[in-house]
Amino acid sequence: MKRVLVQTEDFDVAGELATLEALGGGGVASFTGVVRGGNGLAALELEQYPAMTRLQMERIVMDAGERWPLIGMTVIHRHGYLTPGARIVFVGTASRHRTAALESCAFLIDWLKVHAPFWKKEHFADGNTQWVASRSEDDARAHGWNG
Amino acid sequence: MKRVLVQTEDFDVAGELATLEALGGGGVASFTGVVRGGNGLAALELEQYPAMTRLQMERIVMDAGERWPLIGMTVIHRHGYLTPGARIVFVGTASRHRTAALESCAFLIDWLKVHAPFWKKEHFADGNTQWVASRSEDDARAHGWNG
Amino acid sequence: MLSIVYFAWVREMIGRDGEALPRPAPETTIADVISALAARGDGYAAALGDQQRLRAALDQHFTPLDHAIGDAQELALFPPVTGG
Amino acid sequence: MLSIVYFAWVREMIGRDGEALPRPAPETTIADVISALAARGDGYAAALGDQQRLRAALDQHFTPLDHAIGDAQELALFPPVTGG
Repeated sequence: MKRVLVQTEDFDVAGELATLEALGGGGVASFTGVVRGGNGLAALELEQYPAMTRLQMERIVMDAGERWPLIGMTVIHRHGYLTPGARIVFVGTASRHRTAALESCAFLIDWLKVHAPFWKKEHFADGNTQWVASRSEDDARAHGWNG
Repeated sequence: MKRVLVQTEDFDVAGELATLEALGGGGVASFTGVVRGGNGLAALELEQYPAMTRLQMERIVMDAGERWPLIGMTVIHRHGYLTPGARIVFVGTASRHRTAALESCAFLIDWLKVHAPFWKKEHFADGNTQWVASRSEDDARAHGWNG
Repeated sequence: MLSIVYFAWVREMIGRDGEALPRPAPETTIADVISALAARGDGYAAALGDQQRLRAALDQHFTPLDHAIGDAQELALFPPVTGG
Repeated sequence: MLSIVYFAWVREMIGRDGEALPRPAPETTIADVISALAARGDGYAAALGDQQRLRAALDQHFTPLDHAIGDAQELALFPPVTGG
């Protein structure tokens, strides 16, 4: 099962995990990214490249499916305006092997960080805005999977 | 937040994850182990060493808290008779750093496999039973964290 | 024509989502296209003057700036991605 | 007295959850205790005859079989764990 969604609305983590559990593999790993508050952040805006986003996420999911023996993968990425505490991204993987589930989950979120065409802009309560800079450690982690 | 539970009843994955998300760290990783069916398995019995189980799980959680900058850890392990599809174990971790959340989640489940006093017995539909043998690869994975 | 699309602060500095350019020769590199656009000055110069800060996709595939555009239909210019 | 508790197939083969032994000298090792129990024959011999298959905990801490029991109150004998 491969499930890739790009959407503005929130998603149902329990439902997504239940679907993965029901595949019968025995091991389900997940990662959920949430907007962190603090520093006067009012909202995080996520811009995407619509023609490319879903396509690129499906490529990443296909990559993971070739690297690990997975029976289910779910990747959901939101775009638009998200307030602190809101979920941004969900990655869930199911496998008969817990190591495959855990590693592929880490791979998928690392890979999304550097290979999915999204850009984050911080909107602060005082009206200021700032595009989030990419982090070289994200690049390094993603490239680590090439070894 | 450290939450360690040993219980016969099922748990609410969505509620556990929501609690971890609400800590505000930004990254929540989880692993859920489910009873795999097939081969005529009717039930999996989990025996524990009651005086030691919770103590040992708390030691493991403390270990993880010393290795990674975590703001929340939840570990739930069921015992008793579980049918195929039932959840056995849940590990959830929250951190400001997605790598810390993902790695500590993998550590906790690897560590539980070899350091928590539970024993699995398979009950088959034909009346046969069999104690599950420990796997040397689990030992190897758990010891890998000592490096 | 070659369709150009801009994202994030590249889009904001240029002040538009994209535009169509007369089709360059196939051997023209992405870097050449960027340089020609940056030469327009103002927002273009600000957004596209420092190519180290830019990434590109040709027909929805990430592509290094020194690659030729070939027969691509769409060139996207943007900062390094920050999703996930 | 030293309280002994058994788990999993060790418990099943011996046919009881545990028992109390007259307190051995502190320098007695876990392996010594296991050997003495196995010498009872029958289920004890079957469960405890091959020490390679056994693990132990002293007062709820995993402990190698060659360690002395010291002043421990509870010795647990069981196969390698298989939880998680």
